[in-house]
Amino acid sequence: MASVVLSEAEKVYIMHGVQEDLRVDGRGCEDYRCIEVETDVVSNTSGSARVKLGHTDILVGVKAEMGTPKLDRPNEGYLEFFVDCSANATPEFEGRGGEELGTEIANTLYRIFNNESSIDLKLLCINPRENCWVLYVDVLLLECGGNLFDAISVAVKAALFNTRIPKVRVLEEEGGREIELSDDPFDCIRLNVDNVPCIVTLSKIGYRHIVDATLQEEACSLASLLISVTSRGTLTCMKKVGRGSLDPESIFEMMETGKRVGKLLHSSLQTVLDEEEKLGSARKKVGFLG
Amino acid sequence: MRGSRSKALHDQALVNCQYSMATFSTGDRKRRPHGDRQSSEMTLHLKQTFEAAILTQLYPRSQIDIYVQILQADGGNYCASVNAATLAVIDAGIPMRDYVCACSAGFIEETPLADLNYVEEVTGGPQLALALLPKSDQIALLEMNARLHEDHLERIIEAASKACKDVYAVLDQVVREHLQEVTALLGK
Amino acid sequence: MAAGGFRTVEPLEYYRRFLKENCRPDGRELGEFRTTTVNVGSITTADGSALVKLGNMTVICGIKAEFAAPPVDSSNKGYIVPNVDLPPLCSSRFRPGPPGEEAQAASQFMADLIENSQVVRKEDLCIVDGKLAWVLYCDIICLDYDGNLLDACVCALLAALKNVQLPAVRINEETGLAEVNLKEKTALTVRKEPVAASFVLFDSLVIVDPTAEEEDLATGTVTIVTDEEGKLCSVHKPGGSALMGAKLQDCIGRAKTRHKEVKKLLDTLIKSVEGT
Amino acid sequence: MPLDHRRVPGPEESQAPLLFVPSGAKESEPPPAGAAHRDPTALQPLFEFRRAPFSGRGARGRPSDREPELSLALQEALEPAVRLARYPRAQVDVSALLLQDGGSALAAALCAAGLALADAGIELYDLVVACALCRAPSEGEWLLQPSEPEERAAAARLTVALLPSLNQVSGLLGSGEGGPPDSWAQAVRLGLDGCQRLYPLLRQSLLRAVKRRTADTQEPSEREEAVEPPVVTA
Repeated sequence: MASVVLSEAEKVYIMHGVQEDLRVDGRGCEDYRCIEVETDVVSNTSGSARVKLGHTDILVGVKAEMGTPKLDRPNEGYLEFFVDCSANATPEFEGRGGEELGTEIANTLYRIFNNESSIDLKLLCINPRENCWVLYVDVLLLECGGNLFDAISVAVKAALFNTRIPKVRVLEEEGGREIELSDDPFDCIRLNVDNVPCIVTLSKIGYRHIVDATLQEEACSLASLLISVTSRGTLTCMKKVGRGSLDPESIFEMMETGKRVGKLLHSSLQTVLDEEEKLGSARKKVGFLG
Repeated sequence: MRGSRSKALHDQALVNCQYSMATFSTGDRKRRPHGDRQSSEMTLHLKQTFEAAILTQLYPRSQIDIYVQILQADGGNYCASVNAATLAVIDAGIPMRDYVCACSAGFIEETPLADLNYVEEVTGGPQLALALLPKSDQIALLEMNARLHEDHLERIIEAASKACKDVYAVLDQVVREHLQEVTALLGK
Repeated sequence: MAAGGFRTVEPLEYYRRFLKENCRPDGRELGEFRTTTVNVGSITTADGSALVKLGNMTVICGIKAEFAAPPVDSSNKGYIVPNVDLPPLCSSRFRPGPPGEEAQAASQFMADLIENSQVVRKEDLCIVDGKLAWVLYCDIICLDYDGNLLDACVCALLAALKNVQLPAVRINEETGLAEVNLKEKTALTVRKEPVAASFVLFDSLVIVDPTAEEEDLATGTVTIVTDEEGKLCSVHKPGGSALMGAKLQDCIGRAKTRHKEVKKLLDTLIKSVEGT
Repeated sequence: MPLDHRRVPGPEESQAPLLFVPSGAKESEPPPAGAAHRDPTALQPLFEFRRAPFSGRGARGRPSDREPELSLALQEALEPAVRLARYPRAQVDVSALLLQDGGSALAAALCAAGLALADAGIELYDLVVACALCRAPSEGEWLLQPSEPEERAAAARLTVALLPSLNQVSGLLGSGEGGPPDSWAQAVRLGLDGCQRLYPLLRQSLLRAVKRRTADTQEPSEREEAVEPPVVTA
């Protein structure tokens, strides 16, 4: 992770603040920083979204391409995750520097999506065993401001919500199967993202745990619990991250807070996405010049 | 100065570039953001362009990192990168001989066209990328890769440099406005 | 202990003292192999497996059989793909990451050996000419490195090949796809039995089955592979100090007797496996 | 994947025969546990957990499969236990090799790595004990130490690593449809008490190893080779 070096005194200062449920930027232990979400920011993608969470800046592009289904799952499409840590975030990520963090995040994304309920993969199948839709979800990390996993999962959910896959008809002909793309560009299928989970990272500082830690807070937390929560409150992944260890009681507390905060995050995200959807083409595109 | 000390130059700054394209930036998905031949070539061009423009001798034994990240590509990638990098270097307060403005130009049906988009680039035909120091009218980098009759070249360069000067006007105006805003803020 | 100190300070001199009495630090003579232990079929997720311990040198070979289209130029042949892997686990001299020089050299040696010795004929691996053939992925992993890698690898590969059980395959007419019957398994026909014997050159002496220390001290190595008819499958001498022709003949003689020892070991082993 | 020049190349594409077994004719096979080994010490803390290509039941594991995730899980669970501060200029190099996946591979690797660290004489705050759980599909029960077929059919999987005497969870990795937090909490409790039950077993094996080693150093007799069936010694 892009990390910042703190002196002992600063760490103690942050720790005491957290004990009194008051953080350096005035937030409580369970409050998120302001999240800005905007979809359809990149043109030649099937769906895209940009999320700014404090200083963390994430851009996700989803491209739907035709592929052949995996052998062990012949009648399902699949998702491919790729995380690219741009050198703009920190010089550390130049060349192959960002690869290690990139694979770690990509593996976590694979882990939170490897269950039946999050995305209906059968919808992506065109004809079994031969061709299906492959969704390449590419995450671009533009700036690191702490709490990358939450921002990335929100951006992925927004991008999947924004994804439009062109409708395809399979024509049975004597020569074999022809795949005919519908000519109306707006005639496309949308993905149902209700069960797509979002990651909530709870970092343990002193005896309490906080949500949405900034870089400084991450530097003085030895262990954090990463859980992915769906809008219905079920957990699809749980992972302890960091060099320290956690006592069992605090893990159970963290799971409860994570669920509460996660459901709140989902509802507010869904309202924002629906609002933006209602504006349709009239909305003023902010993009990167905002 | 990061990384190995050996690269450090005793009398001038080392310009270190990285050009990478987002995997979703082009029509069909790129497998690797950087590290392929095209990106390394672009990185080299950027490095050469800015070594010509930045007053590197003012910062011996130091390193200037210029990272270009393409989010959406629609032709003229190199030129857009140069213009963006110029603004970034100015914003960073690094002294430069002159702005570096870049523009691409093509030659279709006997008429020179400035600033080709992706469709025009893909149709083939001669293409020229020009990086210009507008005030002193010096050419920082010129790259032309096609068969072209010699006297057409003059007209295409003319079109490209005129376009560069227009870009220069826009960049200059933006920089001045930004400066006024910032000084106004600081002034209060 | 004084000997310990002497051994680390002057390994060469320490070693020469032993050679004078015609024996070695671990009590073996110059022509004696370390105790060889072979354990077959220990990995049930592989189609054939064998673990070989040559003194402390431990090597495990696992074989996985898969389907593939036969090569275009020889449509009635399958594939055998040997790969030797030296992980940092077996000795701190190997670094993690892609295979190093020694691992690649050993893999290439095994590939050439399979080709020259025809231990398994590729035609036996063909299921349907031009359409479907077996690929035998032979992955040899060294678990504990203590010199003489090639002998252990060849023995492990041979034992594993003898242990391979391939499921019966039938081509379903309508779908044209293969159908596998896991209940009915047939053994692989192993035509030849190559056994390797490695020697190291030390001043003017030729020593058999070197440990890692002896390998580091030696100035050259020779590996001779013979099959059951006593024919030579391969003679491998990668540079190092020169070797007299006569000495090479002794090595070949010793390799043949080594072959008998290992053959007896493998036969009793296969009988005991079939017995259970 | 760039062309791999360092390994002997096989055909570009090959499929495991198991994919072509007509459905319904599935077989079950006994699941002996995986294995991992001691670690040489080197410079920079390096945790590596690799699967042997023949360890999996189905297709042969390509070397570039999702290896880093397993190594990272190993590192996350072991780092809290090792007193790295005691060895400022040294490197602890823990590498585990999975020979056969009989289910609960990560848990087995963590236990083995914990024992290996102790056996290597590296100072630990506590021994690491790990336990795997998986949940039967459609809201089923949580099963402790699942075998490979159970793990494959499971809807959710969880691995818990515990420092038993400090009662601290040093590693936690779970995914799949585990349901609401309290079902995961119940799974974690089940896993923790499984670890507590496993702990005395690991201690005994350590004691036995130390006794054996002290026995060796007193009278350095030739240690006879442990012979298991069907093995013949020449």
